[in-house]
Amino acid sequence: MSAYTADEMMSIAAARALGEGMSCFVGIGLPSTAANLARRTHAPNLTLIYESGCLGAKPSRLPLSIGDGELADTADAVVSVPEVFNYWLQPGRIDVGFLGAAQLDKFGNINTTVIGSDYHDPKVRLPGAGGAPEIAASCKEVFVVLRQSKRTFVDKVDFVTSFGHGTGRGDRERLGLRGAGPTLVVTDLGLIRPDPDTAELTLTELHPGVELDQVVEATGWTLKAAADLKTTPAPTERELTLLRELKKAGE
Amino acid sequence: MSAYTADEMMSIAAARALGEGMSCFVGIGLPSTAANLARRTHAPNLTLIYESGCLGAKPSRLPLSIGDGELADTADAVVSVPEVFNYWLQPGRIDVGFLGAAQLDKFGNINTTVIGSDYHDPKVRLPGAGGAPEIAASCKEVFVVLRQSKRTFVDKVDFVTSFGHGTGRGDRERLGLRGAGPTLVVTDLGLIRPDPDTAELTLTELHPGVELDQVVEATGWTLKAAADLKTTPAPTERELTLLRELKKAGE
Amino acid sequence: MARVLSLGEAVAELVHDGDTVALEGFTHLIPVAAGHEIIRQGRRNLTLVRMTPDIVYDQLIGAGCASKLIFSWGGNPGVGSLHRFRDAVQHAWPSPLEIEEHSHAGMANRYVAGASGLPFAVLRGYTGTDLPAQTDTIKPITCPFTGEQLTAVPALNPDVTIVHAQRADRAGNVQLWGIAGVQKEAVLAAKRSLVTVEEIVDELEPRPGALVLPSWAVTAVAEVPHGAAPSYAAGYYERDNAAYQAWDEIGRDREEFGKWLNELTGVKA
Amino acid sequence: MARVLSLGEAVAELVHDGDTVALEGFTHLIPVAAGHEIIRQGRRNLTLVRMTPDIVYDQLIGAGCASKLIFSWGGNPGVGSLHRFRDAVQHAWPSPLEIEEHSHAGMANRYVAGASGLPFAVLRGYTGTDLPAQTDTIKPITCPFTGEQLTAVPALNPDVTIVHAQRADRAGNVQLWGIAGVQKEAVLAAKRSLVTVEEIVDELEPRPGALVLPSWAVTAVAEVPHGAAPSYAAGYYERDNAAYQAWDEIGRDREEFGKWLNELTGVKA
Repeated sequence: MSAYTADEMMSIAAARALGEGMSCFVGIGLPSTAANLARRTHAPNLTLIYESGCLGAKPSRLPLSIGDGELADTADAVVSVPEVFNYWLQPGRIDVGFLGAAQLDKFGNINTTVIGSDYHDPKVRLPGAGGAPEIAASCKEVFVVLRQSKRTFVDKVDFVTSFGHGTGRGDRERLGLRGAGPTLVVTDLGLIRPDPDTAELTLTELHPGVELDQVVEATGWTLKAAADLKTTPAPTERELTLLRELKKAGE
Repeated sequence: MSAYTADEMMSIAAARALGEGMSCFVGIGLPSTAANLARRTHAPNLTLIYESGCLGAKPSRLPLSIGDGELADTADAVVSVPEVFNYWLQPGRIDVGFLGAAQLDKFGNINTTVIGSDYHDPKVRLPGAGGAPEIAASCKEVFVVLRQSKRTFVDKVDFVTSFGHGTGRGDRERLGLRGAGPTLVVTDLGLIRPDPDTAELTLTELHPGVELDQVVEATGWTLKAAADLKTTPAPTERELTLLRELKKAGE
Repeated sequence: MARVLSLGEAVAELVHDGDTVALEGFTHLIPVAAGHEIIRQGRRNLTLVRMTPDIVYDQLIGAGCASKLIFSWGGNPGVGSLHRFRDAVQHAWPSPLEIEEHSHAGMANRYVAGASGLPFAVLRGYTGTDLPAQTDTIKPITCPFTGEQLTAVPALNPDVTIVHAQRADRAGNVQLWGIAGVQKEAVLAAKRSLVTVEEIVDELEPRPGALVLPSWAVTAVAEVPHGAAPSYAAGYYERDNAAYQAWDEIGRDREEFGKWLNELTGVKA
Repeated sequence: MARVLSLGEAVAELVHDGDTVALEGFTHLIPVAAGHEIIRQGRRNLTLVRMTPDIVYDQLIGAGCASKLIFSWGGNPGVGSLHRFRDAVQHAWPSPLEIEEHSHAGMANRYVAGASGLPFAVLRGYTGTDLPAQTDTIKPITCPFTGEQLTAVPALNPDVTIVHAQRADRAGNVQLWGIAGVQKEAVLAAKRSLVTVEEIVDELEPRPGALVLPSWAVTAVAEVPHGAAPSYAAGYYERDNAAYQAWDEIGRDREEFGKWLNELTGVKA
């Protein structure tokens, strides 16, 4: 088997999570890489929806932004931005919302707004919400993909840009949110899922060669591991080849 | 001068009321005839908007319905029905709403719903509102065109499908309606306008050869005439020729 | 993904007695053949929804398929009245017809709310008219920012929406051009949907003014050439104005209508 | 009807100090040349509005044109942060920048309300997030039919909206294709509007996926070839990704930015 990087393992694990025939609202960056890899491997009929209004985009190279011409040229339909949010996202038609994050907390809440405790005097001003709050609210479930570190995996996000599981299981139902929220977090170290009872993010799979201690160390809360902690299958040759072709074509 | 019918005089008088460069939300039937005649005579740049979503339609023949293919084929843009009502009519972008009616009352209120006092057991069930209530509410002003008779010009409509001036001047402002409401009624006998003070519909012009008594007789309330009652100029040869060509092409 | 079915299969599977059914179309692309199939299959107690019920709704009502009509303009465009509709409202023949009456702006926004997964829509509508007094589906609503009073209408979410379009590909993606009315919203607002099309093609060639409904937003597609006649399908055939005029004679008379109905359903008189 | 003006004339006439100005574009068709003209003409105290402020907004902010930003995602797409925006928010340089922050769904619906002549829009949005606590432009609203609680946002009605499109005809009708973002809504929501176009042509040939903004809905049209660069105009030129990357270096440093600004405005250093 070829050598591969932790980032490659992350993209491949994220791609594998997307089922054939599903529809996926795709954020740019890591989510877009994973979704496009899934279309090239096990899920050729995965429907990609971009917030620029491209429904069923089939890009031949990785888009640099959510509004690349390639997305419009290959889409089944291009609709306005109000339409993609109101007619397509909001009613809960889309199976998976695939998001990145700057900070993610123990209950899957996402911050992409500010680092620091004072919104008006932030340590770092981040880009903001974009489509994420409503993607996180309205898709049937949400996958998050980001590199794991104490800086990004925090006990409590500085700002809730997109609601995950709030303070624990039951919060989404109490707020009337229809989607299941984050059901999977894919990192460069493993797979993390909300505990069925508490919704606390819990390590369920380690990527090959990664130690449990290493993941706990890269997490800003005391990360629990599932009793039956598994190991992610290593990337196949085919997955690696297709991922590398995809990334090369996107450069 | 050629002989002409009262209906022809009505269509021509209605067409003349539409100013060059205006935009007009056109109901089917008499309003559509008048608007299309205006485009062929003094107002080539009159913008016609049909509720089927055709913006800037330039039909070469009279459409039979508001959704004729000819309207779409010649339009500057064809938009959805929600868009034509929400983005184009509702904000008050359109200068004139041009409506027909089954009943019209002393204050320009329109009925196209039921004849008879009991909505649930009507004497005659009419087609209903269509686009008229919001056309009457949102256009900068409203013209009504219909043949005059005691049956159609009533003291009080059996059902207010589209609001004119309610019970008199000031009612529109009290309800927060933005457009000026009906400012002109064109009939086969003359032109009728709301009194500046009371908003009661008042005869301001007789068509050539029509006597005042005749109009009063054809009205279900005691129709007042303006102090300076005028006579409509008779149709010109050009107007008649163009109207007849238009109607012939529409058959 | 949309399944490709025959019209008979699709109506049998998707339209049930008691359903709320919208057959939408705005002069253009009216799903007439599907309406006739509903009559043939003898559905009952339908709540029919359409902005502009025209002769196919007159036929459904006359055939006794409907117990309620939600609408904003019921007429024979360019001709006059719908006599079966009138007969049902004025004389409860062949059975009583409850009505829920709106304006076009209200109906369009009810579909928009339905398509958007919202329980209601807001518009400037109905002010000063007698319509709100006749229904509990028109209510005032206050802007939380300006205090201004506007009008709210509840979402329409039909059990099934049926529309007609020009084309679909074999995967069930639907392409429609020309006057599109409120068809997209009606399909997206519905729990199930059927699109009848003039033809099923290998590939949907892009064309000006065309919209595409992706296969995954549609339940079933049925190839029904001429399925919108006597209305029209831009690029395929013109409106048969004579048929609309002829309907006036048939619809006006219960006996004439009975003969028409027997012919449609294959019953010998 | 839209008047055909030069870019300089149009900006001078339509954009005033203190105005609320939306230069919309969604990766595609960003009206960059118009933004640069606003900088050259030295406008001040603008409230800038855009869903996705990118490098041209970074430049306007760095040049001191803006006192407030209404937005939902501010970044350099595919590259990283907007350093002039960050510098204004974190260090009030060159002047303080007030922010009014929303999500994309919220901003899109605010434009829709503005285009529709409504004071507010309703959506399922912001629930559970920290965004409502930071603004008085997000409020709860209750469905008058179901009692369900949803979210209201106020309409956006810019004093002037500027967008870029591929073509206009000599009468000022505008044709735009490819990703259309929220541009139609932004134009219709505004009191005045300017559309810069790649070219003015004799006739707008219909094409797949194109929308037309009628001349009577637009205040002015200006022919500005390459007016969206370094973003792209489908059918005319590609996105200059290198320019977006190069901006990261320039925007990161106040001095580098100053040099860039002097070059744009023709000031000798």
